[in-house]
Amino acid sequence: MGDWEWPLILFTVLGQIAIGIIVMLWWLDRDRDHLDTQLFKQGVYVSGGLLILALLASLFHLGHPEVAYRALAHLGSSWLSREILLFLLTFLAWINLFWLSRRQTSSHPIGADAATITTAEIAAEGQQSGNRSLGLGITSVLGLLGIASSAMIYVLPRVPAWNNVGPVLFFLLTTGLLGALVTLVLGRKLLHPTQKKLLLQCSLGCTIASLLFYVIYASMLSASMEGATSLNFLLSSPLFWARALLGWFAPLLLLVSMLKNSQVAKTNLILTLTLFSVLGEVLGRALFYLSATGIQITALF
Amino acid sequence: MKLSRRKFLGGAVAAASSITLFNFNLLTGSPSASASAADQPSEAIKTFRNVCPRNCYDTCGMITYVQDGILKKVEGDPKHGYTNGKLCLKGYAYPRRVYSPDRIKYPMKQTPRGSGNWTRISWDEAMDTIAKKILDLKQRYGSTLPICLDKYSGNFGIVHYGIEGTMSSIGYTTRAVGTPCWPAGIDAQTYDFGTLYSNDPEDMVNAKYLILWGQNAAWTAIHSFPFINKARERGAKLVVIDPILTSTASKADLYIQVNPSTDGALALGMARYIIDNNWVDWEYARANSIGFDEWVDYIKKEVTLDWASEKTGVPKDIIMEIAREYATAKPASMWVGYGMQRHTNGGQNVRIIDALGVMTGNVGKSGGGVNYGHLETWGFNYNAMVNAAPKGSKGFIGPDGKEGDRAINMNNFAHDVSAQSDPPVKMLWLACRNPGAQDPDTNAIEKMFASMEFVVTVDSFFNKTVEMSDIVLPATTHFEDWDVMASYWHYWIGINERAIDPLYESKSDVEIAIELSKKLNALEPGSCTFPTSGTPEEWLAKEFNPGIHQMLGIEDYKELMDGPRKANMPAASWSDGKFRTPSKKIEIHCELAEKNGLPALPIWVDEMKTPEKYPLRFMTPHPQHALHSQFQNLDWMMTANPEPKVEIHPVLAAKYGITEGNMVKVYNDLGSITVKAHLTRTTSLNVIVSYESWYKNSNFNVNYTLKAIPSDMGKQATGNDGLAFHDNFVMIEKA
Amino acid sequence: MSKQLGFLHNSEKCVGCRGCEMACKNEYQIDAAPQWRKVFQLHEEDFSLPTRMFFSMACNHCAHPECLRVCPVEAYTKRDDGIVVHDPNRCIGCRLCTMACPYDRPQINSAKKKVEKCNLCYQRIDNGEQPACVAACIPGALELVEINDILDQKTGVLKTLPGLPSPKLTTPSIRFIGPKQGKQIRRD
Amino acid sequence: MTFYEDCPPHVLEVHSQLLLTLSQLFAKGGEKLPQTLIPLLKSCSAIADHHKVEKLHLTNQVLAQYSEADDDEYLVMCYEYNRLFVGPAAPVAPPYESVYLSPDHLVMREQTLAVREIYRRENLQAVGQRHEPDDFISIELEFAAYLLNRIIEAEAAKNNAKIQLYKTLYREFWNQHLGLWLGTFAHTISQSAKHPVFSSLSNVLSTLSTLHTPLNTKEANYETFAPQISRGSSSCCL
Repeated sequence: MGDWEWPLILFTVLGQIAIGIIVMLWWLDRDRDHLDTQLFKQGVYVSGGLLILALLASLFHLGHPEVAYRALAHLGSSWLSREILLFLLTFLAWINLFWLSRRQTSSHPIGADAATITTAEIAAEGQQSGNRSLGLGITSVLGLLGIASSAMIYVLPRVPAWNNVGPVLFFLLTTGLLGALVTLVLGRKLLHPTQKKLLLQCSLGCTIASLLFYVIYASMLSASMEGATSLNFLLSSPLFWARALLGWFAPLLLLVSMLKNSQVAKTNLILTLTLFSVLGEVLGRALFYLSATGIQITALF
Repeated sequence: MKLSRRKFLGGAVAAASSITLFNFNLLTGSPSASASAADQPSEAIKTFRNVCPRNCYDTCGMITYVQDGILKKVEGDPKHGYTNGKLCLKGYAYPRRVYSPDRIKYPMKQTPRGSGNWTRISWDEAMDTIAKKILDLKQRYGSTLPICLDKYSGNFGIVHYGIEGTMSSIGYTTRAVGTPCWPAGIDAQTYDFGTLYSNDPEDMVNAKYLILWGQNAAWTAIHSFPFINKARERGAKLVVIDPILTSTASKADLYIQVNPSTDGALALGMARYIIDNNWVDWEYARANSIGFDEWVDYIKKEVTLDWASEKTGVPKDIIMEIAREYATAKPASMWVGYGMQRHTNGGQNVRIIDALGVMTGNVGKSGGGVNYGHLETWGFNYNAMVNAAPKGSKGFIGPDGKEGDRAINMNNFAHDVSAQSDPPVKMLWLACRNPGAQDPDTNAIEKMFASMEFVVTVDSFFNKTVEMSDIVLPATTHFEDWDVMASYWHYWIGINERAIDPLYESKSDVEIAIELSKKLNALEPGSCTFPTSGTPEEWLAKEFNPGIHQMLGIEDYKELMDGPRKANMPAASWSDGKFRTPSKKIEIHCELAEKNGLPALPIWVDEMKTPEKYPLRFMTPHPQHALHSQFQNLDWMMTANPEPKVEIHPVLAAKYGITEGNMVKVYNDLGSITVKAHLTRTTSLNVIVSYESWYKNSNFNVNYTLKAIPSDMGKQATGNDGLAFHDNFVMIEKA
Repeated sequence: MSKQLGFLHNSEKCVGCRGCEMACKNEYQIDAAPQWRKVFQLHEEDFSLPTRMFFSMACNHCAHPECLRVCPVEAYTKRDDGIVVHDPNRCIGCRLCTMACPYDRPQINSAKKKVEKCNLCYQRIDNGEQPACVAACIPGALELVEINDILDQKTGVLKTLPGLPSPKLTTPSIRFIGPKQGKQIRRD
Repeated sequence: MTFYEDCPPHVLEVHSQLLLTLSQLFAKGGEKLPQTLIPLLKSCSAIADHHKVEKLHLTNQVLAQYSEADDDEYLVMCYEYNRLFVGPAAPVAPPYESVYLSPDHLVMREQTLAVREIYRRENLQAVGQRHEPDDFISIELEFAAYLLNRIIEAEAAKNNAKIQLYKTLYREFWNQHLGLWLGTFAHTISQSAKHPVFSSLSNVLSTLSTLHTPLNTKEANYETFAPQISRGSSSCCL
């Protein structure tokens, strides 16, 4: 059975939120002008802050963080090396975004008088938002690859609970879910209702997928002895049921009711929902590490 | 960061001048510091020859690697033909023993005893306190008899007999006499053959059939395995007879889980079947022994296979099988372990097994023998031991009218010390001995210690005995001593060099004796005869004599520094047929035994009955990670084997609602211990097993439940009967 | 790679004396906690009769070492003779190898915050000596061998024992001669 | 924050005195506390006055209170001293560097050899070399005091080269040895001390240790320390 790996939990969850935000911004930015510049800036800053926090947290996992740079040495076969590389590239791409966001003029309030905008401004803005979209896209792709690499680290033949598509799937779903919700929180005043709805739908999709895949994943686990041990651990752990409540059932109820009753704008609900989901995912990640049972020597002494 | 030394050091002169300016207390000018040495911070590795001095069959030759005066690692000595360059797990842990911060470092005094209030004292003060106490007792009681020595097997180095010498040199004292481990078997062989004398264990390779009887070599004599294996490769069958399915038994071709204490019945059953089939070596038996036919008659009259089978729990056909095989595979070897004689009929059982060996003509044969142990290679001078009592010393008048030391029973130490009244015992000197952990009835030991006026213990670690002492003196490890070691099993003798300087203020037992002698003589001239000079190596040199030289084929002890030597003796004991009994023959009928109140013949004597109240036999054999209370406290051992366990058969455990890992209380009238359960079918339904040991920071001690019940023999050769360690009965419950 | 060195463990001969375990610690003066080599006692129920049977295991110098694959700093290298060497100077203590090895042989030294493991005494092998554990094995149960088809075709040579992870995971360079049970006359 | 070695000579003198009184306290042991506690109190007061360390003032009050203790109280302190540092039971806080810094917590390890080598560079060696570990706290403290005195001498002689050399040597010795374990040692004492005097002693040691903090944080990590290990370890090891 694994340990309570705080540095890894923080690194993966925070990193995934950070990249999730960028992905969401990129998605919202797919049609020009749809992404509010203020939200872009905020998103980029928050994402960057989280990314830095995540990278710092990861250092605490190491026995010798002062030589963490060496982790880049084994790209040939180590997913950890690849993860670090991709996260560093993501960070570089983020610096580009940061630079873009510093240069971005404030966007106009929704419904501003179009006549006051000169053609030059339009051209400049078009250029800007083109760069922005490209920047967001590159960061998103690198980030998602980084997350996939993160997940691939855990795809170890020794650990049946991890040695499948599960880690990649769950890491990406966390990215989508928390990315969407945090973006929603950031843009609670800046997003169009339709955009909000989209983000909520995305969250709902991710949550449902997460629950469904988890059920399938759990049934897969029981196939191996070690997997079954993991499963037993999970089902008998109060943490797991807290995770299920916070991360699946409560958000599902909230999301369905919010979407049904068009309460997309209610800040309190958004905050509550995000808090639940973040807690649920953190617990889920903790359990991911805790429940890992490796194939091992079984002997008397 | 690296400094160039020459820049700021004008050499020794500059340093010397600086020393005059600064008042050093702990540092001093370094004579060795020269420019050339400065570039070579580390010395080359030096090797030394050592011998493990523990109470163990194997007495391994060791090579010790030392650099800069620090012991770096140990290895087996490849020149040692029995241990062949290999050590056991305990041997490899020695560096941890030497450099453990737990070691006792200085002489220390406890006030009051048992309080845990210790002050550090100088050697001078320690010796002064002890000497004054000795003189005070001598004055008060008119002799040194109130002083009692308990020394045994903590270090079997020959120079360590200086401990006995320490006592001899102050006068006549009270001595714990005997040996807890093996006396019943020693007497059995003494009655039968005149003494204990086993074949060279390397000769086991010539056996065609091998019975290990109550012997767990895998844990207690691991170096015998290559020889056993060699014999097996040559076709020998290995039979292990033991109440516990040990690691050794698990390797056997045939394992027999005999009822404890019924080994003699099994041997008699075998003898009966051998007689019935006339596989008896009549020629050998009649030519070499007396009383053989008398014994055969007894068997024909009294012993049946059905009886033997019922008694031992071994099916008849198995008794027949091993009887046939043992009698017809010539030669066949038996190794009688010390475990099987720790019963109230243990010595008698060994005598029966001896007779079985004689009956089949396996005694005196290469590849044969009834092998128990020997002391043939121990003919040293015991120079450090033999000191005349000071003039005018008053002694104890023994039953023979001779004046001398007062012997008390080591195996009932607590009781016997307390029982002395004329004069009473007032002071204990303990060295190479930890009765607090190893003696029976720990509660009684605690009480007895509490009644003493003064207790001195020499040891390296803070064990239960040190805990109950007034003064503790730090003992050197064998790496810090000069010594010579012989084995009671193999035929090799090795020298033990001083590989490193004694750590802290530790001293060897002889050095302690010298200090004490100086002090006593200063306080009262002539009060101690122990010599007050001689280097440790000189003391070692004095142990050798022409007999030892000849036995080893050397002219000087220094030749042993090139490697251990094997005694020049025939591979088979008794091959010359010159037995050392009064009759010069094997005494199947032994009048000496009869005189001592024992059966003259090796006939069946009933085992101890299981008391109704305590239906479970609690066996406490030797551990794997320790030798008695040595080794298990070291960090490597505490990692590898962190806690004691009691082995319980699953069916028995179920009866008491005990599952794996439960804490179990094991108790009887004497006391109790609480220990974790391990369920295993390696033991039987009415036997529970826990291995005796001293764990660091633990009061676990199997002897809290152990009564000082004597075994049937031991008095003749060792002064006192042994202990029936394995006739201990208890009850268990889930704690 | 020209060859693959490994261990041949004879459970028939091994009496679980743990000399190899301590000889390894003595050779390198390893701290108390890490056990580069460890003697395991097999479960009693894996045999027809109760017994004390053992195998001794250090790093298996696998043909497909997971430790080497996952290590981000290339602290692990595989020599031409197949020995998987861990270089503590490169190690950053990420512990991924301890998660990946099914035998739990790379172990974190919590004082040094680095992983350590058996390097098959390569410096002794290069000197023509036996590894410390093999040299110390009194019953001759542990051998240094070349793992190859010739060995695998010998009768009695096994690739695994009960209680061990499937060799398919990492192709460990260890072979066994299975424990053999004698006859037992028991009282239960 | 000023470093010890950069202080003016009269301050160095105060520090040197503290190191020496501590050295003497550990060298003479629990039995001689009546003689060693008062000098320690004096040098602690001097340090407290100079550095305005509040914690030390409180500590000094305790020390002052117990330095006037009667014989019985001193005996209690002696027992506690031996329980903590000497034995014969396994001591709680053995006063040897390698017990804290070597991963296996034994004496006579690489740290012992490393300090032996540093002493030797100064043409010095421990009086009890090969019997007593060279990294016994008293020896290390005395050596540190000696280095401070060399700085004072050099200052008096206005020998700049020597001043620099001894300052460097002092810093090196502190950062690689005393500074690395005094804090842990003090902590171990405070965790189990049953007598206020030893809590105070622990405070003095940790204050001594923290007065050097700026240096510690700069260099006292494993990596700077690792080469010491590999240099010190024997060739029979990897």
